[in-house]
Amino acid sequence: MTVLERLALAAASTVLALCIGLVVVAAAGYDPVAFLANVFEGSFGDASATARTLKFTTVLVLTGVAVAIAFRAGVFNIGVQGQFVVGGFVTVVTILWLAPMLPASPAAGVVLMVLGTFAAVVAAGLYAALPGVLKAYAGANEIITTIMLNFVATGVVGYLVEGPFRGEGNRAPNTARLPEYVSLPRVVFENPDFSVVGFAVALLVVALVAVLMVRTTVGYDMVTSGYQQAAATYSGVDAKRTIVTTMTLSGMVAGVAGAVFAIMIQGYYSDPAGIGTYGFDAIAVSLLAANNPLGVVPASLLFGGLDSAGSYISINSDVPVQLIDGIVGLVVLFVAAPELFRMAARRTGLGGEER
Amino acid sequence: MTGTTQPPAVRMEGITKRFGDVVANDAVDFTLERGSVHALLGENGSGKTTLMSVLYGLYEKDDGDVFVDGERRAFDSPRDAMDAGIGMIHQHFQLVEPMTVLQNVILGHEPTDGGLVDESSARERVVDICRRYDFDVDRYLDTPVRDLDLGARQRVEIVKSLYRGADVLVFDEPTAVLTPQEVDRLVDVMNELTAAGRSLVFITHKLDEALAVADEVTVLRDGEVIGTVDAADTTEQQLARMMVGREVLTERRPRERDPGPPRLVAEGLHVDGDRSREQVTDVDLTVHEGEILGLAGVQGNGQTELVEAITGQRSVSAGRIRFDGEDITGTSRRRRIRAGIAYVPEDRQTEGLVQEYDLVRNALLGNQTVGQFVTRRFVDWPAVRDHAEAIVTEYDVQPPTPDARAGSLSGGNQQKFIVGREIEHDPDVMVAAHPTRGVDIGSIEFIHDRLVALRETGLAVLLVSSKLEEIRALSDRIAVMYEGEFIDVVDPDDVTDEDLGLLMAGRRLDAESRAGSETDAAEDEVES
Amino acid sequence: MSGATLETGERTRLLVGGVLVVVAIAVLSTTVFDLPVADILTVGFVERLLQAASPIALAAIGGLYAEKSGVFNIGLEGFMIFGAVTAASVTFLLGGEGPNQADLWVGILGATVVCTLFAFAFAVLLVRYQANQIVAGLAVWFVGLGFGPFLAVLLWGNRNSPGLTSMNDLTVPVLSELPVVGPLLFDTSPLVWLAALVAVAAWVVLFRTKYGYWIQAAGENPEALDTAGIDVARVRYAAVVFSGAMAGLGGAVLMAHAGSFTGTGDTMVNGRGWIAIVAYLFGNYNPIGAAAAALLFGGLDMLQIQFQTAGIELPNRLVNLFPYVAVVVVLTVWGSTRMPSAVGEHYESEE
Amino acid sequence: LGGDGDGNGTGDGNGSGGGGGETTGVAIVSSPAGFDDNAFNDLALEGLNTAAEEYDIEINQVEETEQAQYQSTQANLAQSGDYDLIVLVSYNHTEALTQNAADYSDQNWMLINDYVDEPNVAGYSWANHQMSYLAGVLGGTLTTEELSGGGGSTTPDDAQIGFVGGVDGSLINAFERAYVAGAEWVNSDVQVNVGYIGNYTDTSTAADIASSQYDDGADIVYHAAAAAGRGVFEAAQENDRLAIGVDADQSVTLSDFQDVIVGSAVKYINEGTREVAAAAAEGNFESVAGQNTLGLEDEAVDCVIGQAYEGQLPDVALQNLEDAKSGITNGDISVPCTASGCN
Ligand SMILES: Nc1ncnc2c1ncn2[C@@H]1O[C@H](COP(=O)(O)OP(=O)(O)OP(=O)(O)O)[C@@H](O)[C@H]1O
Ligand SMILES: Nc1ncnc2c1ncn2[C@@H]1O[C@H](COP(=O)(O)OP(=O)(O)OP(=O)(O)O)[C@@H](O)[C@H]1O
Ligand SMILES: [Mg+2]
Ligand SMILES: [Mg+2]
Repeated sequence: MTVLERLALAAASTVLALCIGLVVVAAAGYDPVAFLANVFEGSFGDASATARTLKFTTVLVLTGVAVAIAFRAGVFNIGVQGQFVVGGFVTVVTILWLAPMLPASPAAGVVLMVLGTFAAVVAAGLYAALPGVLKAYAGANEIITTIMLNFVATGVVGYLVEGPFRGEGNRAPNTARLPEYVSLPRVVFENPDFSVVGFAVALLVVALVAVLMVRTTVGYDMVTSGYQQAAATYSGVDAKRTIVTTMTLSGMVAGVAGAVFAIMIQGYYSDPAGIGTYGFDAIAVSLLAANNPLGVVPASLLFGGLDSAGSYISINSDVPVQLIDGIVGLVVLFVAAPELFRMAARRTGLGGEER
Repeated sequence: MTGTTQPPAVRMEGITKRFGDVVANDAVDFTLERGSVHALLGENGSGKTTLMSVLYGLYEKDDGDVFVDGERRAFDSPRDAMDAGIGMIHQHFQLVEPMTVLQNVILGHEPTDGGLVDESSARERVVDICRRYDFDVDRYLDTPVRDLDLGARQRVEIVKSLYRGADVLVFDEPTAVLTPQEVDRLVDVMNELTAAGRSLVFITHKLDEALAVADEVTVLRDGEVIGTVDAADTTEQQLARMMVGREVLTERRPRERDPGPPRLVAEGLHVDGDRSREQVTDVDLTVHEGEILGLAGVQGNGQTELVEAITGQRSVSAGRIRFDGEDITGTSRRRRIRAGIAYVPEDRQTEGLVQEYDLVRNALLGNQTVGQFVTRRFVDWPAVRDHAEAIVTEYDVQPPTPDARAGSLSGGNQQKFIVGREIEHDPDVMVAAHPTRGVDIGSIEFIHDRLVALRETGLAVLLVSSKLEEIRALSDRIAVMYEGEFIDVVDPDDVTDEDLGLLMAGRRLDAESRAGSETDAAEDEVES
Repeated sequence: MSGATLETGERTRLLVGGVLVVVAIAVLSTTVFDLPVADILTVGFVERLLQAASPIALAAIGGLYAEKSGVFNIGLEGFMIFGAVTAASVTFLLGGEGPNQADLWVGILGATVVCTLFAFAFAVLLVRYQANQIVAGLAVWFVGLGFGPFLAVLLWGNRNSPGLTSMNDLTVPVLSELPVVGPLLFDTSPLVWLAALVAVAAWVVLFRTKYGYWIQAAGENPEALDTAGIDVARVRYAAVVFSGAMAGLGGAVLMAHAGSFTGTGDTMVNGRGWIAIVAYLFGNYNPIGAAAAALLFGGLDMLQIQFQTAGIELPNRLVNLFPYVAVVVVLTVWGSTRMPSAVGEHYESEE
Repeated sequence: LGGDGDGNGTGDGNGSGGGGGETTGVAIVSSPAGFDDNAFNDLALEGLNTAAEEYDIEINQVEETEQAQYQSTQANLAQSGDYDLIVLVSYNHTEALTQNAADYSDQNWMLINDYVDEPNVAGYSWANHQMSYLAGVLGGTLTTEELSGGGGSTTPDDAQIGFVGGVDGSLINAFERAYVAGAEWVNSDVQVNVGYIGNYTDTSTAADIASSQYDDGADIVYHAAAAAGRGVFEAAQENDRLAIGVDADQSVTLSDFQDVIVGSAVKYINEGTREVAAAAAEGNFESVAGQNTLGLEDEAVDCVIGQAYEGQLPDVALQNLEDAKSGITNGDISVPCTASGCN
């Protein structure tokens, strides 16, 4: 599928899902025109909406790339959500632990963020390596183990946030807040929970992963394993090690996602049961992007925009938020079926070549 | 056009089938007389499979007519074709591996009793068929297909077609994966079938088989019919000329220099197969510099496992492997590649090439650690591309562009690319498993030339093949494997084909050696 | 026995292993915490276990059929949500806030029918339009999480339904008087029986009828089925539609046992669809095995509750994770499951 | 952006408010549990609606279930300048509000269940522990009383009751500990089964836990599990036992279960939000700003008798409740835990 086709697909899916959504909106007695206007205003209507969209996009890009790495290599890491949670939690805990050892200064902030992110990368990488090892050396189906480990991560981190790691004097099950100076600078956008630096980090990770996949033998070995395991083995790739490597890399990127979420968006850590399903949404993002790290960026922008519109609509309209969740679900559903649009295009003579 | 009173079993007229720009069949005429065997010959990609797939309702033809028993028919699906009495034994078997033989045979035509599948009446019918044509399939009806070897699977396919009441049977390269003994059995089966009034189409690359079995032979080239001849009135040379437009001979290629010191040595090797059953038992093997060691044997007697052990894809349960004196028993596949052991794999589709990659990316397969293409783990794609272009040109891969997707190439062209890539790898040892399987004659000759050239430059070559003439033509020594052991190592000049056949069947030559005697080898193949 | 029941030995080992784990944990903890086993393994415990397992078993059997035919339906959770909400809606529309048992049965039936229709649309996307199965399945989950509660809001102005009615136990006279077995089998929800019946029927169909053969072939080697003259797409349609219907039924059963629909948070389905997937993988694609695995998970969950009731002080959030950890451990220790080889691959027969 | 909501009175220009410039804008942001929880989100909203009957108030109901978004949601609402009061349900908002209360110092906030030390914040907490203690007193008394008025009955010969909580964390632990203490105050031999669901939505699991406790001999089960608590009532009906509701008088809000709900531990969150909304409408937010913990003294929490059991309960139960209340208010009884949880 060409890039152009992918873009067309994303657009068509969104439009179709929105149309269905509008029908439902109208049928339920709300104003569809106002709803549609809200979708656009809420995603890119003004600087604040754009920042909100980019905030969601940043996290989705990272989790999306994490998924893409694994899927590309034929390993179904459905556990990005859990790795993301582990990463974010470890970031906060690490920074809180190290902060007293350094003088409070912006420079220390940078050091702490780097160390926190590094800890997240290690922790989430290890957490992802576990199902990798289990798959490689014990044959445990990674789809199941990673789904299970999502529950485990949420439960354990939830327990830790509630108990041992609850910030002092906190009524809510939250960790303590990160020190004031541990935050990304606000440039261009004023929003407290979005920084262009975070977005840049996400893009940097994309670039690194793209280079890794296309330019290096590690990437070649992984992608080859994904396409055809037997051929990879034939060419000297150690299948088991590659599974572990893949899962680890995927988890490491999920860890970065967790760190960015913790530092840029939240500034502390809370019960992960209430944290968005970025790791699941990432699967849709990655597949829309054909598991191509570069494609993840525009795909995330689409889903980030929808999420952002959702937030906006919940503030500025009476339409129940569940409806927006449902519409996002529909977008995902249609994105999953490009053939639907290809056939439609062919039938209406709009193009789309025979396969 | 025909003078017979009976209409032909099948008559195809002006069949045209295109895949995009490729014209796979170009106004092909083809007639299959009742009770006869009609061989279909042609180089790789000449359109044989396509033509038969049209007949079987798998492909929709772009033009032309199909007549069965004189009636004009159009099959939308294999089911239609089947109902009209046409069965096809595919090049790639259409079997469901985890299901039993019986379930596979009756799939889609299950007799039922009160809603449930009536396995006992199905069993009766299948046993009946097996008895009639003297198949051994009835002995393993309850074995899952995945536990069968290729020969047995093929017989299951045949029984399946017969069970469905096929009157016309299309065999697509049935002998490509069979041992000489199995080929003999297949020929017997075909004779039984025609004797019972069935009509057969026999696609093959092997001219002698075509002449031995067929009544008529049709040769295709580039999707067009070159001609149809009576088998009785023609020769191999003539057919070969029709196929490629020149004469081809497989003649003995004795070496021109003496072999050097041993390069690849295995001592007391024991290797387990997939189901952790020992498949290689106490094998000693030495391949010298400047020598081709041929490895003959009925498929499933441990050749695959031995080769995989040597190339580093399978671990060894006991014994040593040495390369230039160095113990490489425990080293990884990658280290062995780097050490210079090249390998043309048995299964080009799943091992030798990544189907979804273009040839550029396939050119890097196995070369991931070669300094020419990779510096500190970074791939130099332009260099890889140059390399792929060189292979494509040198080895006459069609289409002649490295940008073609590997999966879009015909089998023979895939094989040429793999052979080219492995040879260009500049190896010290070449392990070639069935390097010419499914390859057209012109390419066979080319590949043979290359292997011989490798030997002459001092490489140690281990050649595994189920084609006896190939083994005999190329090998300096022939090791025959039987039930995981080297039953004998012989000089090709000292043995006849019959001798080799006997060895492969497990008879030692010093025992009574009567060619063509009954063997019990086949009975053991099921369990492997 | 049928050769199509794959690696029978392995599967049996897996299940026996699982059951042993549960029993071992139960016995071990009762000794560690010095509690009489009888306090933990009560009749009520088994009764609840059966009820808890029924919806999971139904959804698992559905998912198993889809996957056996080569289509991975990870949208079970979504279908269960739809099943639960439509069962509640239909029951409510028929009987208002005081529906009777007949209304509830019609509700369950209605939910199954509606989910059958949804599943058909889903199957069209998957089979005809070759949708990516993982994404489409996740999408069904998202759509269910969104539109399920949305429907409730439209109907009741609230994501939770009002109290409707729950399924009455089916009491067989005389037999229900039997000790232990009586209350378990002859004084229990008819839906438990329904689930058991479905499991057995699904096993027979899959391994003893031609449709079952076709489903297996469609998932292992669709080309073989196609060349045998069976329309692979139709087989897959049937299997996917069945999976949606069963998951919907499972959701409806869940609702019928609870007596109302809860649509806040992750809804009342709350991950049971995911557990259903694990259940059939655990049961190695055998309907009976899947049902047994559902019992296992129901058992783990209820065991955990029994522990709490018995006053064993454990950090509940961690204890709740036990089934998930158990899955990982058992999968690791007792080996792997083999997916049908053509799962996720689209098949297009040349026309 | 326009004038950052300089107090009340300037809620102009935005759409519907045709009737003069007097309209008071109030936004309420849900907790992660969302509205329709039959618990504090709904109750908080109800109080605003009550206030709206009296004053010219326009309510914007914002549901946001992801805690990480509260910072931007709050900020967006504050930035819009449309609201004289923003009500934040649950302590999940605390961290975000710590930032925003200072950043938007002209905006008035109400935070339910927690407090942020800024002049523009009204923090309201309810003494969950006190009402749970009373629930414990009710349960502890009734378990040894002959009672079979409605749908359920007790076994007077043994003193055993149950508790079903939502998420096992300090918030709900406070309910549990106080409940147990209340029961033990009545009867030191009482045995209390305790179970946690792990969330606030899974009715089935709630029912299973309650059934398990009834099986074990508990007569009366008190729940603190928001929407999932309905499962406890189902189980009570199924097992012919009794239950105690939470937050609101659930024999009214879930009248189907009147027959088994002997009582409910109630807190008048709606009173609190009504009060603050009214203050906002009247322009004297200062009167409610600061930390407000509402308990028995303020008649903000209570344990009420279920609709079907009014006048049906033995006198001793009512007497014990009265004694406990006065004991708590005059300090004779010290209830474990505080409104903010246990430590
Ligand atoms: N499904 C297909 N899609 C596109 N091209 C095809 C397809 N099947 C065959 N072709 C092309 O049609 C031509 C004829 O192929 P076919 O498989 O009939 O050759 P063949 O004579 O059977 O060759 P071989 O001896 O290698 O089996 C080839 O160029 C092949 O690449
Ligand atoms: N660095 C490179 N230099 C030259 N050719 C390259 C390079 N990297 C990849 N190619 C070739 O470019 C093409 C695209 O490669 P790439 O890895 O970007 O695939 P892709 O777009 O991700 O493909 P798909 O999505 O189909 O997997 C292939 O033909 C590959 O062989
Ligand atoms: Mg062919
Ligand atoms: Mg009692």
